[in-house]
Amino acid sequence: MIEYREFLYLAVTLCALAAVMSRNMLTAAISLAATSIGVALVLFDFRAPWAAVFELSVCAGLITVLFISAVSLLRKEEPFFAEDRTRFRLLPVFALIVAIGGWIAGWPFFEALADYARFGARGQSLGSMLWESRRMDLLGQIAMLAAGVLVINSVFAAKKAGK
Amino acid sequence: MTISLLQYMLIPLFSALLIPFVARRRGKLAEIFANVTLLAGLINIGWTLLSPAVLASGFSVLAEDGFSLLMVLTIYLVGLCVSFFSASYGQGRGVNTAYFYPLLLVSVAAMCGVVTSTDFFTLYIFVEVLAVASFALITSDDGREGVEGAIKYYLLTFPASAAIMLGLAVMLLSAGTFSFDSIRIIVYSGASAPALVFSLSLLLLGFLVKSGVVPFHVWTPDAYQGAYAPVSAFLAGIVTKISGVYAVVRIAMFLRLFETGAFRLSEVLMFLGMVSIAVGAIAAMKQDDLKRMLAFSSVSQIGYIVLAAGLATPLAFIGAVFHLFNHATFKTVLFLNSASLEKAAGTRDMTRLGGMEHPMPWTSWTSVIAMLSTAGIPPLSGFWSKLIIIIALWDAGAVTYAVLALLFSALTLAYFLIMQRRIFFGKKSPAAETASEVSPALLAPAVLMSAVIVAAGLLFPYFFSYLAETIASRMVL
Amino acid sequence: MNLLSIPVLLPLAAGLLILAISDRTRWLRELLAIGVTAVCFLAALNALAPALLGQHYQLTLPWLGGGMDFSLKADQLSAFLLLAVSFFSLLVSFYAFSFPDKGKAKWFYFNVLLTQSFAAGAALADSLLALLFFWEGLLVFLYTFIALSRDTAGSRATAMKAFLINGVTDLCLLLGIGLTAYLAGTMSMSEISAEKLTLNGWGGLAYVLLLIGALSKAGAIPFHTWIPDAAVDSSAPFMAYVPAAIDKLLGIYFLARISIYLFQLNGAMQLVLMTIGALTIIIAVMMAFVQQDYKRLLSYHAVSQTGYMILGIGTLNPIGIAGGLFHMINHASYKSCLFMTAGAVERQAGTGDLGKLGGLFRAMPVTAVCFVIAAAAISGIAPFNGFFSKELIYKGTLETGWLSFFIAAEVGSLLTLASFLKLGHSVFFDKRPDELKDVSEAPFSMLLPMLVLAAVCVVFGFGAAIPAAYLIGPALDNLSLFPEHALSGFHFDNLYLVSVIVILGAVMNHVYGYSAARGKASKSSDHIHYAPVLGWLYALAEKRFFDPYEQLMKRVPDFSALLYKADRFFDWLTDGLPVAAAGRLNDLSRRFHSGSYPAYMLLMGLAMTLFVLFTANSGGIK
Amino acid sequence: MDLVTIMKTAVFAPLLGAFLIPFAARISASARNVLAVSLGLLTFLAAAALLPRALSGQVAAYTLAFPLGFDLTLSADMLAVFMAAVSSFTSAVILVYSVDYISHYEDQTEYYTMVVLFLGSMMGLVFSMNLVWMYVFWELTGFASWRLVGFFRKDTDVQKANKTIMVTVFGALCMLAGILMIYFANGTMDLRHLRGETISTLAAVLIMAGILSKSATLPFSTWLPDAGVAPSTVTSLLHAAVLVKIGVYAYARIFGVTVVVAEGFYYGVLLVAGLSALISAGAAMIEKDIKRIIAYSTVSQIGFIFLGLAAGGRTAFIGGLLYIMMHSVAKGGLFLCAGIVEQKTHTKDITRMGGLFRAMPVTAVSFALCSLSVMGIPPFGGFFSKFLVFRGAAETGSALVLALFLVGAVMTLLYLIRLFYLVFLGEERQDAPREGSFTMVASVAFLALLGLALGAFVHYPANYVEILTSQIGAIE
Repeated sequence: MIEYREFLYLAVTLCALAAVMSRNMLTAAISLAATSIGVALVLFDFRAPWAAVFELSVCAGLITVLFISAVSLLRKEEPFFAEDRTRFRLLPVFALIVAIGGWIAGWPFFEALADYARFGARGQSLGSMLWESRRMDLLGQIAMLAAGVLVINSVFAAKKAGK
Repeated sequence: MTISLLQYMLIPLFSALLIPFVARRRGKLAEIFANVTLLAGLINIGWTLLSPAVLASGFSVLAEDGFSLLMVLTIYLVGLCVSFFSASYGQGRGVNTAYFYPLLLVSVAAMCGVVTSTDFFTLYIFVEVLAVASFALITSDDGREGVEGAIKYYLLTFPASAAIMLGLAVMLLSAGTFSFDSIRIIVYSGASAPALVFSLSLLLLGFLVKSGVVPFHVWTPDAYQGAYAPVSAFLAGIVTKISGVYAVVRIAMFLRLFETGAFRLSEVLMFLGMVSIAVGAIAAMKQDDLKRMLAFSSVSQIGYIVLAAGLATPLAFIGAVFHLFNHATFKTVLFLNSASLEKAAGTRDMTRLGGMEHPMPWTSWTSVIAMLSTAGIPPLSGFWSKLIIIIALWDAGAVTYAVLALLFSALTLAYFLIMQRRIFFGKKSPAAETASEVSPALLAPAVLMSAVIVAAGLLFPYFFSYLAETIASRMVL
Repeated sequence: MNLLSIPVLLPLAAGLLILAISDRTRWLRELLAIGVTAVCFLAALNALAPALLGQHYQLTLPWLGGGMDFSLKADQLSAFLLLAVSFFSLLVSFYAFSFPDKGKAKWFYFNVLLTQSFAAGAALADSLLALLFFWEGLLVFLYTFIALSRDTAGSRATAMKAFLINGVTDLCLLLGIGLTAYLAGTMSMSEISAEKLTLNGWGGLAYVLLLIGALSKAGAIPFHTWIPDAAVDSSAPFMAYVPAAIDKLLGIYFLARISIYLFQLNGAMQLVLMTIGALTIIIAVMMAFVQQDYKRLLSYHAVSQTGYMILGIGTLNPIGIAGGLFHMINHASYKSCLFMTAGAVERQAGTGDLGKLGGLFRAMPVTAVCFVIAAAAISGIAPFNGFFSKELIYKGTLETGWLSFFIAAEVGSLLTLASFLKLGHSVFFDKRPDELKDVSEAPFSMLLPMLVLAAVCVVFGFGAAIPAAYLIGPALDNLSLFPEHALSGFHFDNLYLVSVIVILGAVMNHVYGYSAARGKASKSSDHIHYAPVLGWLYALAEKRFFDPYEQLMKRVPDFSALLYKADRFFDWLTDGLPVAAAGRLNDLSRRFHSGSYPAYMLLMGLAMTLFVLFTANSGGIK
Repeated sequence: MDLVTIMKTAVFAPLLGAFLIPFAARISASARNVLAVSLGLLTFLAAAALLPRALSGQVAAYTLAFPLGFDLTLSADMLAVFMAAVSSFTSAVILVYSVDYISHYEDQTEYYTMVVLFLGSMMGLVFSMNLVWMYVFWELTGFASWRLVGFFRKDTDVQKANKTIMVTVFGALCMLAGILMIYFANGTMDLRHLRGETISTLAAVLIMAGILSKSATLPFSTWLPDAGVAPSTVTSLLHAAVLVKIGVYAYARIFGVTVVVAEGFYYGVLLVAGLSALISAGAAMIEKDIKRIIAYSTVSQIGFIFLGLAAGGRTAFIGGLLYIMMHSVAKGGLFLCAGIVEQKTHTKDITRMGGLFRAMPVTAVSFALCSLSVMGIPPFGGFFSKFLVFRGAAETGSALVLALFLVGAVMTLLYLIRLFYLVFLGEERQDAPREGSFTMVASVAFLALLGLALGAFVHYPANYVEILTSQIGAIE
């Protein structure tokens, strides 16, 4: 299981980096959503199903959709302008330094976390958790997705029509 | 969520997802699809509420929550009006019907979700879905204004989401649950933790922002003004009511918060309600843009609802819910008429209008009915709801508020009279010379709604017994 | 059909009928009017006869309810008055038969008949409300009478003046009757007289208000000013009928009613009444003395003579009151007669200006004789009727102990005679101007009423006992008037001597004035007219400086403007102020709704912070 | 027909029939006119049919249950029937007159609808025994008059119309507050249950604010002259003869025969009414617009009606009620005369008129007769009401009140004479206009003679009103 968890950490980090560094706002937003999903999984792993659910609902679903729609609006509104992104290129380096430092200093902490994870794994699965107690939220998520898709389509369609 | 009400949410959602596939190239089909869906829903809910068996029993056989039922009815009513209106209105305005109608349906579904949810988190989710959908709806036409309105709407209501999330977090920390029932039990047990009350106050704050209560109202005029015309009716008539006011009333109603601990919260709520009434009415007085004026009027009317919700007595809730319903009806009429006007005269700038009554008698008279109802002129519906609110205030000892609320009706009437004079009556403007009445399809929703206003006024006893039976009598634990 | 309904309803019906009669018929209207007034006169006689025996005709009909019935009652006083009213109506109808300058015959007779109807009603009314009804109803016909007698702006203005003066005082009367009825608890005068009201508090006010109504009708100062104007702007029959006869009759009748029957007066009120009487006598006669117009001169005398009646009744002793009432009927007879002579002269000579008249005795002997008799009567020369009534008044005045009023009355007499010397001299004697060469006597229809009235002056003089016994005495039967030698006919006493002195004085004055005016009789009053201080006062009076009506009418616009300002203030309060306030508030709110994001965000953030802080502090997190 | 059916006909026939008029207008203009006039006549007949029944002591009552004690209770007692008969009669006359008068204007359909609606609301108002329903009908009449004042649609007209409704609505809201105070203090809004109850002075003052605003009395008086300026004579007539009587009726109904208030309140009402009578009379003296003058005159006369109703005695109360009737007829006649004059001279400015007597004698005489009735000169009906009012005022024992009204009455004489003089006498200032059309002249002559007939046969209304006061039990 350790591989799976470490892979997860890595994926989350990468997605976060991508979100920050992406030149394309849409990609950035989608990366952010992916990050959120990853974090939700991590939280669930650490026996915090509530937090996971909310992370999933709010961050992965809602905020992403909001961002995407905002982005599409902005793009409809004005041409994307070039900006100085040099400082963003330094980010991976910065992240690497933090990761190494954390790995050295926080190993015991991660050990403890792993214990929690093992403990939590005996609890509900993410799916059953969602289904058992937050069934309505799922509907909400579906609606949210539908809205998101429609928004993007609607706004993009308008944009195309505008051109 | 009450399972029996789930259909009202699922069917439009399903329909919304279907339309882009089946009606991608045929805009007319999308319209028909949407209208049929909403009409079917409306008939269904209408039958549920008004079948002879139900009427005969004095509404006591209704198992569902009366507030939710009534709100679902309102949602469908306004939704149908707006969608029917848009069908004739949207031509030549670059509206992509294949997405417009689905978004409308999603909004309807989301609103149904809001009013049927039994837990704060779900409620919040649906509120956000609604926000997203309406955010896109605002920009439906190809004007630049819409985009601006949407951004304002988005930016200025964002703090609300933040407050609500914070509130939810604190609630989860302190109570460990989001469920209305559980929270209510906790509050009623008398052991309400200050943290729980605080979380509720944060939630309230968020919803107050969403409902556009003074001083959190600044986004409403700009958003309503900028939105695509039929959408502003939708927005003002129902969306902000459901996403903000409904939740405020719901919190006040289900939690009976103010009787137990946070009476100061109740005072704040009443105070803000009163301030809204005043500021909205005063600000509406001299606006030149019709929609902007109506937006301020909305702020003012919401004040009444919030005032009543803050009072939180059974009678006050009856008044608040009734006024919520009434407000949805008359504000829809007024906004739809503003759209008709814009279509017919090419402007909604009141300085350039005048004498529009001659070319547009139907629009004029439906506006008169709606405005009189808003101003609380009997025997229209608005009069009864305001009267109940005022009586409730008086009964509870808040005589100052009652009298102020009463007198501000005069101000409401004042600005509407000014509006009516500048647009419909008064000297014939050049715009009035060329304009002609809009098509019957555009008039139908306004006429229908006006009929509802009159009917609700005349059939007030039924309304009252419905609300008393399903809300007031079931409120007591 | 009750007898009492005849004098009220018959003229009313006839008056309306006259309006319907075609203009093409000749004499029909006139004959109808004369016939109707004659019938009424007979009815009045019929009403008087049983009254003298103590049996009163009564007519009571349900009216407003609540004790407010319509009731007529011919008691002695009312029957007496009814007789007088009918008598003068008959005479005037006859007189006007061939009088040309009376306006359209249709309207003239309409007015005469309706005035008669209402005056008869007022005379007979027992209920105060009925009295007021008829009394105030006369206003309308007063207006139409004057306004329709000549088609000039002047007559309309005078009509308005008469209407307003009487209208206002009638309102006072209305209020007074309201108060009286409230205080007495009944409207019936016979019931009130059974238990008289006193002048304490509200009673005093009520009496004063009633008094105003009565005095105004009688034409006492200061309510008299329309009469001289009407003399110029209206016809002689009107003057002979309304101001000279009907108005005096009703006014003094009502004054007697309230002062004797309805209220228990006190010394202060006595003094007030006598002062008003004396002032009226002096001021009006002073004005009369200097007039240059036949009818205008007479009209001032009509006012002046009212003073005697008020003075008489004001004495509050039986002699004085009897004198007042006697003078009332006498005055009506000789003043009507005088106005009729004025009308005759005007008709025949074409003018009433004293400066243009003269020497008409030869041309109009009958008229002149009537004039002389009536003038002697008004001047109080024995043995004509005026002498006896004035004598009673003098006696009554002396009995009160106020010598000054007696002197004032005598001075009035002196000036009255002096002015009639001037009038008679300049009209009938003096030189006849060339323009008046062809003047002939007036027609029979005009002479007859004059002769009748002159005869009345004589009969009531030599036979003063007749009216005293059958009219005045019974009318005052509750005052225990008899035996009283003053009422028993001609006799000598000290008062007779005084009157001789007065006559001498007047003659001397006239002789002096005539010589001072160098043989111009019409200017024989100039020595007083242009005397140092008097000249200035007369000039002011001619400019209507002392006319309360004119003075008040000048103030009305200012007063109204003041009220209008108040009205505008309330308009501002209900219209301007709210609009301005709303505008101000709206400007304020606009400043907040500027559309600027940072400002909005700031506001919202601030508000949210405050909200959180407030709710957190109270019932929130501790 | 039984009593309740007749009463319901009187109320609901015009109230619901008004909304049929637009549909009738779709058929033809004459169908609409016929419908409107027959509704007016039907209402009058129904009200008149109630008169003898009410006189014989029958009281119809009908209740439609509403929650919270808002029951719609209609009851035809003598006072209600009296008022209904008077106002429906005037309205019927207006409707008949309108057919000719209004025929060349736009928006006739709206006009008829509103007049009939007004009539229906008025009927509802007089018959309803529940304060809240009185308020409801009250506002409905306000709405109808708003449309009627703004009939000509010019900016100024509409502004005046807005002023009209704003002032009356503001007053009505105050009244509603007062009604609520009664509701909470006494637990009912049903006037039959409130009989003899004492209400607080504040509640009375609040209700009074509504009454004063509706009946155009100080300090809310100026909307009436303003409203009289803009529209046709007919709406002016409707206002002067019917609308302002609503307030007076409400006073009679609430304070006259139902509740008891502290002494000082009545005195205050008398003072306000007296000032109103005086100040408006002064304004009528200054104004130059013929309709404004008559409107101010109305304001002033309303003061006298209040004097009668508030003086506190039975006589005065009878006088006040009679005053309502007499004033309706006389003031109606005056307004119609003004309408003819305005139509024929094309101006409302009296300084530009003069000498019209020669040109329009019938109008002039009718005007004079109606003026005399307003002045209260016998033998016109106005005399009796004025006398009774003053007779009752004597009982108030306040010299100030008496003086105010006396001066007010004097001013009434002055301004009416001035008006008559300037318009019909005086020098002729323009080409002789012609007399008005036959129907117009006939209707003014009819009203003028009616004023006379009311004076001659005053026994009948007086008798009715007297029985009314003893049956309903007016305050002694």
